[in-house]
Amino acid sequence: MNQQQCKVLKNMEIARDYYELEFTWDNKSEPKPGQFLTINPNGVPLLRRPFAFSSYQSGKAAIIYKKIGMATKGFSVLREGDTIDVLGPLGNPFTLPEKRPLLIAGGIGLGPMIFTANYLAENSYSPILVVGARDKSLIPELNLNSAIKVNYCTDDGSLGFKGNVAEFLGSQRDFSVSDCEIMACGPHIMLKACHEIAIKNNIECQVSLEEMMACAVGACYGCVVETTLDEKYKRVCKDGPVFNSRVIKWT
Amino acid sequence: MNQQQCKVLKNMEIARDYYELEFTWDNKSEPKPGQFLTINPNGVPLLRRPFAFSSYQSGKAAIIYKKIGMATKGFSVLREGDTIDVLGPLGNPFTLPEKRPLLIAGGIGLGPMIFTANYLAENSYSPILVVGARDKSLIPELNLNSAIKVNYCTDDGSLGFKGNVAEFLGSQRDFSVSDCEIMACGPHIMLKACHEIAIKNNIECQVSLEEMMACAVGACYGCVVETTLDEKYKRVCKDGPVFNSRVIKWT
Amino acid sequence: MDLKVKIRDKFLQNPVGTASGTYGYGEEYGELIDINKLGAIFTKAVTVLPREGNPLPRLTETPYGMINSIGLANGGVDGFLSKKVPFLNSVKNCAMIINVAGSTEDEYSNVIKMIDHVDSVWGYEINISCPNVKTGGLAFGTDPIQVERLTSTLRKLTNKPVIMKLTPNVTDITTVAVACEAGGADAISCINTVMGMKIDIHKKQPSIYQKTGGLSGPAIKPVGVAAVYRVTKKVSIPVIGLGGIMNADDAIEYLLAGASAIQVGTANFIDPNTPITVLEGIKDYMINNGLTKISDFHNFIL
Amino acid sequence: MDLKVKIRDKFLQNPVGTASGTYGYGEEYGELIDINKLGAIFTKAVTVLPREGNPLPRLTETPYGMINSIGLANGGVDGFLSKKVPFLNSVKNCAMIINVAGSTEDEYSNVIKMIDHVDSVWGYEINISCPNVKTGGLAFGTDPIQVERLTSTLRKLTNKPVIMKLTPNVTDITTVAVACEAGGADAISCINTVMGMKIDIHKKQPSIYQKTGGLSGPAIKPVGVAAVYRVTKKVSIPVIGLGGIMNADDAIEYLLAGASAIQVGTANFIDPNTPITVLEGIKDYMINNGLTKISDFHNFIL
Ligand SMILES: Cc1cc2nc3c(=O)[nH]c(=O)nc-3n(C[C@H](O)[C@H](O)[C@H](O)COP(=O)(O)OP(=O)(O)OC[C@H]3O[C@@H](n4cnc5c(N)ncnc54)[C@H](O)[C@@H]3O)c2cc1C
Ligand SMILES: Cc1cc2nc3c(=O)[nH]c(=O)nc-3n(C[C@H](O)[C@H](O)[C@H](O)COP(=O)(O)OP(=O)(O)OC[C@H]3O[C@@H](n4cnc5c(N)ncnc54)[C@H](O)[C@@H]3O)c2cc1C
Ligand SMILES: Cc1cc2nc3c(=O)[nH]c(=O)nc-3n(C[C@H](O)[C@H](O)[C@H](O)COP(=O)(O)O)c2cc1C
Ligand SMILES: Cc1cc2nc3c(=O)[nH]c(=O)nc-3n(C[C@H](O)[C@H](O)[C@H](O)COP(=O)(O)O)c2cc1C
Ligand code: FES
Ligand code: FES
Repeated sequence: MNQQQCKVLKNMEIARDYYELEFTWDNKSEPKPGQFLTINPNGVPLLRRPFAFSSYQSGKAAIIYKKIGMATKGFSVLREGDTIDVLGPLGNPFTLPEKRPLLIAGGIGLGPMIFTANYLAENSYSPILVVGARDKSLIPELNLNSAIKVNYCTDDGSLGFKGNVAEFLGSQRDFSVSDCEIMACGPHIMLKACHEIAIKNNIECQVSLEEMMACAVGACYGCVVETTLDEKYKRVCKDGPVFNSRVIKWT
Repeated sequence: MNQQQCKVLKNMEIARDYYELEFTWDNKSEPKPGQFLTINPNGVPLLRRPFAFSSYQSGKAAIIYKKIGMATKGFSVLREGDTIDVLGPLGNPFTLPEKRPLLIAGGIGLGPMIFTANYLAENSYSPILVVGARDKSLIPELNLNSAIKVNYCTDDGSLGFKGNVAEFLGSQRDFSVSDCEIMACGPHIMLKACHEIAIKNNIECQVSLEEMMACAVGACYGCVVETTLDEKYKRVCKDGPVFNSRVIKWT
Repeated sequence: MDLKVKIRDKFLQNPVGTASGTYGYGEEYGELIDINKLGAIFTKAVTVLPREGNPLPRLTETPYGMINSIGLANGGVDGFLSKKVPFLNSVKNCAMIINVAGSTEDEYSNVIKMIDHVDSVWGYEINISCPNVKTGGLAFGTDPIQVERLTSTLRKLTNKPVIMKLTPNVTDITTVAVACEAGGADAISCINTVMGMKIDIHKKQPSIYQKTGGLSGPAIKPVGVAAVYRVTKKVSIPVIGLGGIMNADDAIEYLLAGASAIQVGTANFIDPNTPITVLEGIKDYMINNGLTKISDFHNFIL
Repeated sequence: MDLKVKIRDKFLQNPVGTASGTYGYGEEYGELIDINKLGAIFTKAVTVLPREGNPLPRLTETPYGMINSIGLANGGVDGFLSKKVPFLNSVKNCAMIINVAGSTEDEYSNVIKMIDHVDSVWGYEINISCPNVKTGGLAFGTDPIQVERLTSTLRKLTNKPVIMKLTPNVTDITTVAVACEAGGADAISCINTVMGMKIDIHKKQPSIYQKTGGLSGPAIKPVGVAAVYRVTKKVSIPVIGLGGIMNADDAIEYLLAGASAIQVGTANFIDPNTPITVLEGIKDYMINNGLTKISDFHNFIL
């Protein structure tokens, strides 16, 4: 973890309201799939904003972010050469799976799952990546390792399977969920569905959570999530953001 | 007075840290020399910022502003086609003089005095304009009616008379102060000197004042100045910004 | 959709007002927006005798806020009657609610006695919370016992609505609110400014002459929302929420917190059209969320 | 230039500290800045027994501020002794000041009794102002009589500095400060968070589980500066100013207002380097303005 002033290399709208932001990285520490960073919005609004890494190569890294509120609106007008104040890498990465990785990405969970999928493919896994979205316009063209098997699900059927990722996993497929290990990032309701599928199939499931954060380094205990452990609350920023889904108290 | 969304036509640095901002004007009301407007800095910072008109022609108007703090830094990056939220014209203009107008401009008082000088020249007066600044780099090239007689004063003598405007008026000149009527805008200390010269020469003196403003329309009584009248405090925004210097309690 | 707000036996046509001291009587802003569309104008404070106000500087800016110490500059009751009433008479639909200030109970009483005959005076907002005028150290509005007594005294002087305006600069604002209700107040305005100070580090002096003053603007919105939420749990008279309302979303926060009406203050300085956009935004929200009357806002947060 | 700040019989090496609850014990931030350069770390609150803290959500953002209701999540005295003391022992130069919280006098006393033997504990900051823990309705720190008694009880338990941390949510903060001094406090920290609330208008529910919470950040700076100014006029023990300090200029405002030291809180979240830039900025200002010691800041505003 360190704080650096990164130069923007690229900032491009890759799907409706989804941007890929690429920037210089000093290599003092190497981000791993599932880890995240925070960017200082320079006063508008006040608090730093967390985003998961979507790629890393020596000297540069990237995130995929959705334009949603004040901070991301501000980021969307960044141009090549602008400077951003970045703190990272933060949190714990995904744990390497024992079985075939079944990666589930929903909405803004896309960035970290792309990173994870590529990383696993480069490390001789054969990941399955399931990408869910409301419709086709929200899914960018993905820059993926060819060893990754990609499936799309859209609510309106405009791309791939018609229905959400849970419905997709419940349908006829050319792989068996019970041979896999789930790694997921996306909306809470999707993660909960992933957890339930994992329980039903008796497989492992890692989920990457989101909570409102203040410090993002583990100091303030603001970003906690309720667990099934003795320690009732765990910090998403420091103890997560990746958790074994069985540790989370799902509501 | 009305509120309008004006398009920026030009925003140019015309001297060190001095910018001229030209924008569309809907002509619903015609700004007069000495009147001002406020611009909404859109949250950074909070309060609208007041500036005097430096020119007006049908369909467009301008101000000259100095980059000094948050709001003016924000304005300095405005580009052609951007929109600004403008409220104006506000306050009372200069009163037409009975005698030869002797206009004194210091620092950010330049804009309104250029407007006044041009206006008077177009209306058959023979104004004298004295422009004071620390050094030459702070004085832009002026777009002035040829009927205006211009004198420059700089503290370091890099342009025109070496010394401040009060010293200039006290020196040998080719006009007599006592035949004139002073109209001045600039730093408080300069305005006070103008007032004292007016008293000594027994001539009229109008000064355009500055005070921190909130509403700028006369509603909040935040921008008052102390007077020698029964009404102890007068509002700079509504009762001014132009005052007969004899009405002001100089401190 | 019914936007009306009942206070005592009268109705505001809608819940959007402008806050005392930020809008004069509406004359200046009348050039910019149609004030007859507003629910109410809470006027500048009126005191028995004219007040010239505090020495300058009176204003300064802070992060997302401002500090003022105007010191209740106003023309007194005489000035009000001769210079303001003609304008008041010209306003239709929009309720003209006179903000009353004083430093003794008698001063408050006398203002009401002297202006109550004016028909265009819709009601009174009693400023017991001005941080810039003090008697015996603390502001009037911090002591529930005094507040209850003042409220019941004023209540007896008029048949028009009496609205008590509370200061947030107290240990427990709900005790003061309860005192207002006990004294017979028809409504409560909540909140006045928060005590604040700024220092000019270049001049090494306070930025305003009075050193401390009243903080207003978006910075204090969370303080106002908390106060309205807590007060509405303790009293059953309507509460008028204010403090940092810059747009419709902010106003809706106050309504959801329990307010029956709101006031726009500092935001008028930044965009004089704010009261109108707030009103439109409230209507849109009601339509989109199936709310048909203002009290529907109060069904969500218990 | 002498940056030292004397509290009781000890010295902070410089006036810049980090605020309780925003910096842990400094472990996390130690990766980012050299905490040995700091004057002090005011630690997370320690309570006798472990506390899991409040249900979530615990945080929300407001205009130029944030609201928290962490609820003093901490490992209790045992957790402190076993897990934190080793780290404390590793810190040089920077004073480790333990923030102590409780809901009864005994709870406060017990924390001090149980950890006072630890040499690396420089002193105590007594949190009598946590808006998230209440006894009998109101926060502890609002009643001068209780505060004086608590102060003198704690004062007798240790030879280390005892610093009382005040809440701004009171009618007159100076009365509480005077009570602290009378009780034998060595210094006063001023201010804790301001009570605030935010409502999510899409969900129509409060943004944090506890509904109201503690507002911090730039929005409250004017409240903190006013409190420090007023308190320093009434007590002669050192006052540590905090609330919304984002940069050196803000810190200098507090020093000019009368503070002898300052704490950086919320700003750590936005830029972890803030305490260092604040310290450097204070030094620059002292050089540029010919100040040679911290008390020189107090010569300008009377
Ligand atoms: C560990 C972690 C990793 C993350 N990774 C990513 C990532 O890789 N990519 C990414 O895009 N995001 C990611 N996020 C989320 C991201 O941090 C937020 O989207 C971002 O902070 C939003 O900032 P903002 O100021 O633009 O929006 P804000 O102004 O903070 O608004 C966003 C919030 O307001 C709500 N909101 C706003 N408007 C409305 C409305 N009209 N109706 C209903 N709700 C509304 C949204 O639901 C959301 O909760 C991550 C978060 C965490 C904690
Ligand atoms: C009626 C009227 C007419 C005006 N007309 C013009 C005009 O035509 N052109 C023009 O340029 N301005 C004009 N002004 C002034 C203009 O309004 C201000 O310059 C502007 O509001 C500054 O806004 P800001 O946010 O950029 O600066 P702010 O952040 O508000 O800072 C400006 C203030 O802070 C002080 N300050 C900031 N940094 C320092 C420092 N390092 N040391 C000492 N002091 C410091 C300045 O002295 C100044 O008072 C006018 C003002 C009024 C009231
Ligand atoms: C310049 C100014 C003058 C004010 N004068 C008065 C006043 O005379 N009487 C009063 O009750 N409140 C007065 N207030 C307080 C406001 O009415 C309001 O309570 C406060 O500003 C909070 O609302 P806001 O944040 O929307 O401005 C004044 C506020 C400002 C900014
Ligand atoms: C997340 C968070 C947790 C806090 N926890 C504590 C605490 O445990 N004890 C305490 O005395 N103050 C606590 N505070 C208050 C701060 O120490 C400080 O008084 C307040 O935030 C104002 O300073 P700031 O605006 O610089 O943050 C906390 C503040 C925040 C933001
Ligand atoms: S955000 Fe501070 S502990 Fe996670
Ligand atoms: S700024 Fe409000 S009266 Fe002048």
